[in-house]
Amino acid sequence: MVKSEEDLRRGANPLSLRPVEILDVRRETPDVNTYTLRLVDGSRFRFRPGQFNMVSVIGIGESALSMSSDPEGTEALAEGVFQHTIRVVGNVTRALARLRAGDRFWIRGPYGNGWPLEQASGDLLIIAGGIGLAPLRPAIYRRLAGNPGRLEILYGARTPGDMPFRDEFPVWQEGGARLLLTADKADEGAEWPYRVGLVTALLDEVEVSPARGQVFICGPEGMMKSVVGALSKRGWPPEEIFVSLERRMECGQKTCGRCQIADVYVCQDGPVFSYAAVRDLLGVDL
Amino acid sequence: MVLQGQAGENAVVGRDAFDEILARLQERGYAVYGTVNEKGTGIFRPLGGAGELSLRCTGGTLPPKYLWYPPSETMFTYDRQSGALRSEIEPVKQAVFGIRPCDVHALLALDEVFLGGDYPDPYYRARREDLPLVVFNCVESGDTCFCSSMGTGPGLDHDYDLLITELDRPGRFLLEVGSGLGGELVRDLRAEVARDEDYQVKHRRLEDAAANARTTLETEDLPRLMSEGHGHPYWREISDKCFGCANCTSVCPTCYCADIFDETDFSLTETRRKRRWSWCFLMEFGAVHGGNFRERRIDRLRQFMQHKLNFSVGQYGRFHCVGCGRCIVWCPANIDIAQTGRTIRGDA
Amino acid sequence: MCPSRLRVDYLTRVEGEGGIEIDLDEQRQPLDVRINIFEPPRFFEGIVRGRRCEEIADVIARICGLCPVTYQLGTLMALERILGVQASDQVRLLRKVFILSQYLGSHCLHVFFLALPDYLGYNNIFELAGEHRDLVNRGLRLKKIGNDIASLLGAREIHPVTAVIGGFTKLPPRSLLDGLILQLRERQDDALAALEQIAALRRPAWAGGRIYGALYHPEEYAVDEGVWRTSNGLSLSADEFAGYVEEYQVPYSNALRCRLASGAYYMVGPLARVSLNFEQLAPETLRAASRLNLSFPDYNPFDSIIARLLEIMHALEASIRYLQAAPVSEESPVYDIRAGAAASLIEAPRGTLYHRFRIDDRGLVQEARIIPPTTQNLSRIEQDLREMAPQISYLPDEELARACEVAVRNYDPCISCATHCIVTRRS
Amino acid sequence: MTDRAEKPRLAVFKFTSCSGCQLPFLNMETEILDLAESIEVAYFAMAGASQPGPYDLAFVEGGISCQEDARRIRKVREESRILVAIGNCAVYGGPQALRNFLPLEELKRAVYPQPELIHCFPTCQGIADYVSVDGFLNGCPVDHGHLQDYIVSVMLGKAPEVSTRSVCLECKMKENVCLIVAEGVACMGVLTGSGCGALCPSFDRGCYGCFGPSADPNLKSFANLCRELGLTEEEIHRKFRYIVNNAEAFREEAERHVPQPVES
Ligand SMILES: Cc1cc2nc3c(=O)[nH]c(=O)nc-3n(C[C@H](O)[C@H](O)[C@H](O)COP(=O)(O)OP(=O)(O)OC[C@H]3O[C@@H](n4cnc5c(N)ncnc54)[C@H](O)[C@@H]3O)c2cc1C
Ligand code: SF4
Ligand code: SF4
Ligand code: SF4
Repeated sequence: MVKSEEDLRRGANPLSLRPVEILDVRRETPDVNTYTLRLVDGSRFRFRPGQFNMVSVIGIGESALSMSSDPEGTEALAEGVFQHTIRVVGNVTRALARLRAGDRFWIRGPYGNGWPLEQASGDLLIIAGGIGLAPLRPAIYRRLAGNPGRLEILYGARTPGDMPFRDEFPVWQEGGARLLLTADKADEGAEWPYRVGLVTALLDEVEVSPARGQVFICGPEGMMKSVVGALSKRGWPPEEIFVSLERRMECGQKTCGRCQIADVYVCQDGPVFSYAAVRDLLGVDL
Repeated sequence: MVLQGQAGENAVVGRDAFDEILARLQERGYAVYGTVNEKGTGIFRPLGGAGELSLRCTGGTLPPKYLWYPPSETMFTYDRQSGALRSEIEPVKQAVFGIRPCDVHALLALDEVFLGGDYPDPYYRARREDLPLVVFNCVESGDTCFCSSMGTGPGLDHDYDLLITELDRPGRFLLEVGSGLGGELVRDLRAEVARDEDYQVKHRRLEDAAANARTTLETEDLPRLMSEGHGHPYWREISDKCFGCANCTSVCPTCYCADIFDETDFSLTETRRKRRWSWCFLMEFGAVHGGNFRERRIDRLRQFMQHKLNFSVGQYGRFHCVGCGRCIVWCPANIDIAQTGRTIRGDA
Repeated sequence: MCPSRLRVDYLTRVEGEGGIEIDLDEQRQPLDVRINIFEPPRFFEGIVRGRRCEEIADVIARICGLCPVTYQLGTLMALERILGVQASDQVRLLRKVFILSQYLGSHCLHVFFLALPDYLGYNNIFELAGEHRDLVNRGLRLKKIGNDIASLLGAREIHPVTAVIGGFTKLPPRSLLDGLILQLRERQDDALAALEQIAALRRPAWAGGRIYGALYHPEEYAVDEGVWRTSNGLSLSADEFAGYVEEYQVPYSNALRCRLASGAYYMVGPLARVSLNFEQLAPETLRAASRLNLSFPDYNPFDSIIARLLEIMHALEASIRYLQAAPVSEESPVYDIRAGAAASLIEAPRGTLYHRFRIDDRGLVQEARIIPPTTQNLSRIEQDLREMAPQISYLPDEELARACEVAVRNYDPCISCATHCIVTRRS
Repeated sequence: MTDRAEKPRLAVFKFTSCSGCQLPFLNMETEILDLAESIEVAYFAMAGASQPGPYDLAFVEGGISCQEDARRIRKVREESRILVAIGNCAVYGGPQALRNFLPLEELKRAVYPQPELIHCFPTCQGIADYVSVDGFLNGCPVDHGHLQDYIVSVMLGKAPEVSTRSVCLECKMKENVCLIVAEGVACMGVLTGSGCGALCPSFDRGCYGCFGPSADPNLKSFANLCRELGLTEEEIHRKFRYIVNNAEAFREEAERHVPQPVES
């Protein structure tokens, strides 16, 4: 019973869960794991880059988690198989961290709008902080697969050891992406050929110009605010800056009210917003 | 005359007709709720007979919302041994006898929230789909009612199965049939033909009720003025009084926010995923990893009122305040949303 | 053998924390027996001073989580006497039911959780429940109805909130009381069966002379009205009580204790009550007792468990009668504050509970005195151990300790209740 | 969790208290026996269990009011992986903490014929004043539903959540008519954390705050309300200095109003 995305969206019970099986758990960093997953019913899980699932460990609870894999699959990832990359911060993520290959958990989704890749026909600047790289990875793969425009990735994490997907960085670079990395601090003695400091410091090295590009940003809200501020100063128009916001979510379908910021709902109107749309909101009572 | 039982029909009936309508609803398997006078206020209770109904609107404590959106409900159960999920959504047959226009508008607002988006909510739908409404128009305004300001009352002209307006003489009611089901409920009922005068009385009474409203709020341009008034000193003034108890939101007929959580029994055999009412007024509502989006009471209070008088218009194109006045009645600190609206816009 | 000190550090299965010490000489003859209570003082009589009289019942209830109702009602009854408030008949009846609910809860807890494991040879209820689930379930059902009554009348079973001067903040509707009567009837079989089963168990036969004290009322099995009588002929009103009962401290200092003015120790509680007022137990309870050849007065403290079971049966029966007789119509007592002093006596599950207050003309408490049953029993418990010890001191330490614990448990001592406790500095 | 040795070990300890917060365990009636199947009740003096530590989950009833309490709570802390304070006494010091505001020697003399034999601290405090505490369950007594939720959460491996709702919301869900609004009673439900199910207001009595202050109590506004309702400063003082008197918020608010005269 393969359903189209539309069917799923309009389906009988959008709140009902589907079991997924863990094919593999990969430890990315001390507190981040990537789960390779398959729907137990065998159907293909379709989604767009930047969308998320509500992930359940029943008895513990539910959390909003973005898909981190290329929706079209890659050489390494068979069709129908998808990934979540998850940082352990609380109940659900801790319970997930206890699971192993062969175990199951439950999802509903996909939810949210996703990155406006179709719009980003020119150059693309991707700026990520911490676990914020996970929701951007599907977009990176889609860009690498098709668009001829320039792709620059600015990525910062607490330490080099806190960066997921490190072994894929060369693959991205080979594919044509320009990768600028920075760590808040690097351990002494450790080999770290890149920058030390905040991700905003890398902005001076950016080659993509505001004239013919877009920016996708995902990271802690404080980081996003300062990045957006710096970009604006550099002449990026707010319409071309896209941020993925994080709010607490209970339902994912605009009814629990948790993710409201003024008159937008992060779960459906977002999580990706143009800065133009949320500029006023980010200032006010976040 | 004898009613044919068709939408669009009108007649004048006596209170005895209520008994018949109630009985027919009950025969059709509906649990019928109406306001019963208890402890000096009207509380929605299952009705035995129409005699229990109180005709005076007093707002009551909880709005009838709990019938289509219960304070707590099980979404599914999970058998922890077998790993089986069970979610049985049973259609619910309930009816409201004597719902007021403001509450009908609140229901329509919730319809948009739960059914209007990309993901219609099946739990809500199961209660909403078959929900006969016998509406009482308000011929008197309560002290805190401002439905006429919000455009949600005191009269209703859509979305009813039956509409009842009390006429001048006690015990005479203008009955208007709004749907096929409404028609069935009154078919063959003996009634007086409604004359022009009766309509005049109805309109005059509704106009009087609106004109006599003791609470008002000008809504012209209100969302913009509320946005501009985000930093108005009045917020500080009322949040100094506010207890943060959330009474206001808990009685609001349009509040829809919820928690979703898992509840496991003591023997760890079964987990129930539940949804229960929650409100932006609660401290726990804005809590996230490493902080709270609305730690200050002033932010929580402002979110509540801004949502009703401003944000909801951006979200749904209508005010999620229907002017029922319940939050004003039940606020132990005497905080008044209409007064706040007036103050922020500079009318007070 | 050398002289030794046997110590049960923490008495288990009593409410509160206390211990026993027995000093033995070379011949294992007991030299001294002490009950230590290391529950620190809580100064309730001190902390209610200066408070409005209306406020103190809820504070005093917190002396004991096991029988808070008797503390609340004892307090209120003393205050009502000061203020000249006469509780209505319905309030008087419902209060008796309220008190009896404490017997059900507290006695069931004692019989099934605390004592029965001793009689059937288990360490605790969890082990007991494994093999005697039926009996335990009976007990749990009986306990539950006690809690249900307390919740119905008092909103919750522990520290209920409805009892006030003159009556209740709100009375339950008649329909709920009728429902309660039906439930009480359903439990009567459980009570009878438990009594039969447990009466058939072997209990140590041991009887010494002892004085019993309890409230007595000519027309009913007294719980809150009547005079306080002893088996040696005293008959005292509440106001006279403190004149004949002396509170004292002992040099090795553990808790305040009581003795009669004559210097004699005495026992209060279910065995004392049933022994003194046997004939006034409810009819079916009496019939069951005679069918099982249970006769009273009974001077074997190990029969306390039987007295408790009889009181459980009685509580069900008597509550049904009181509930049937109680009309329920809302009332709101009015009274004026005036200065004065008065005492009250009430039969708590563990025995007689005494309250006395003096208030001033603003209604502020000037003086409070509370004598809980466990305080009254403490010396008598020690005396039991002293009398028993020579006969059982040959037992190996562990068994001796266990036997002593069982003997202490006869009294179901509630150490939290012993408000007048003094910390011993344990070596 | 089939092997007995793997069952989490539960302990219940009593300190200075009335025992009322241990009773909810025993009042769980049949559930307590189910509990014993999935958990080892290792220490619970009142129920006859007295195994030595370590314990996985320890519930502590009672405040700390003497040297012996202080010594014992440190030992309990060392032996327990998760330590939870249950009830007013363990969380705040309890009703007996009323003595914290009175001169100890006077109290001793008021109650004991030989006051010199009494040895205790001048105050009774919540256990967190002495040891680190992993969870707090309010109430006087604690609510058995809260206890159950806590135990279930620990067994499932999730951090237990304690709601920060007010008593008002429980009233609303019961459709009680608000005592402040309708009857002018200075009900403390607006300041008090939920958990009791709005017992007092359901029985026509103003809440007296036995579940302690809610997440963000507006004490000043409540004091103003009391004044509007005609309470004197002394009465307001006593409202905050009552069953839950030693919670910081209530303690400090009491101090803002004239203390009661202590006559002797
Ligand atoms: C659209 C979206 C996509 C996300 N994608 C990812 C992802 O790909 N990988 C990833 O690791 N994380 C992601 N997150 C964050 C993730 O949802 C939270 O970290 C997670 O919900 C915490 O769940 P928990 O049960 O482990 O923590 P909890 O035990 O629920 O919470 C621990 C703390 O976190 C708070 N919290 C709960 N939910 C959130 C939330 N959504 N945001 C912030 N704090 C929260 C709680 O209030 C509490 O203080 C995403 C969030 C959103 C909204
Ligand atoms: S905000 Fe207040 S007046 Fe408006 S609908 Fe809600 S409860 Fe009624
Ligand atoms: S955000 Fe607040 S005001 Fe709006 S629906 Fe939710 S709880 Fe009600
Ligand atoms: S209403 Fe208040 S005082 Fe009464 S039980 Fe609840 S929390 Fe305690």
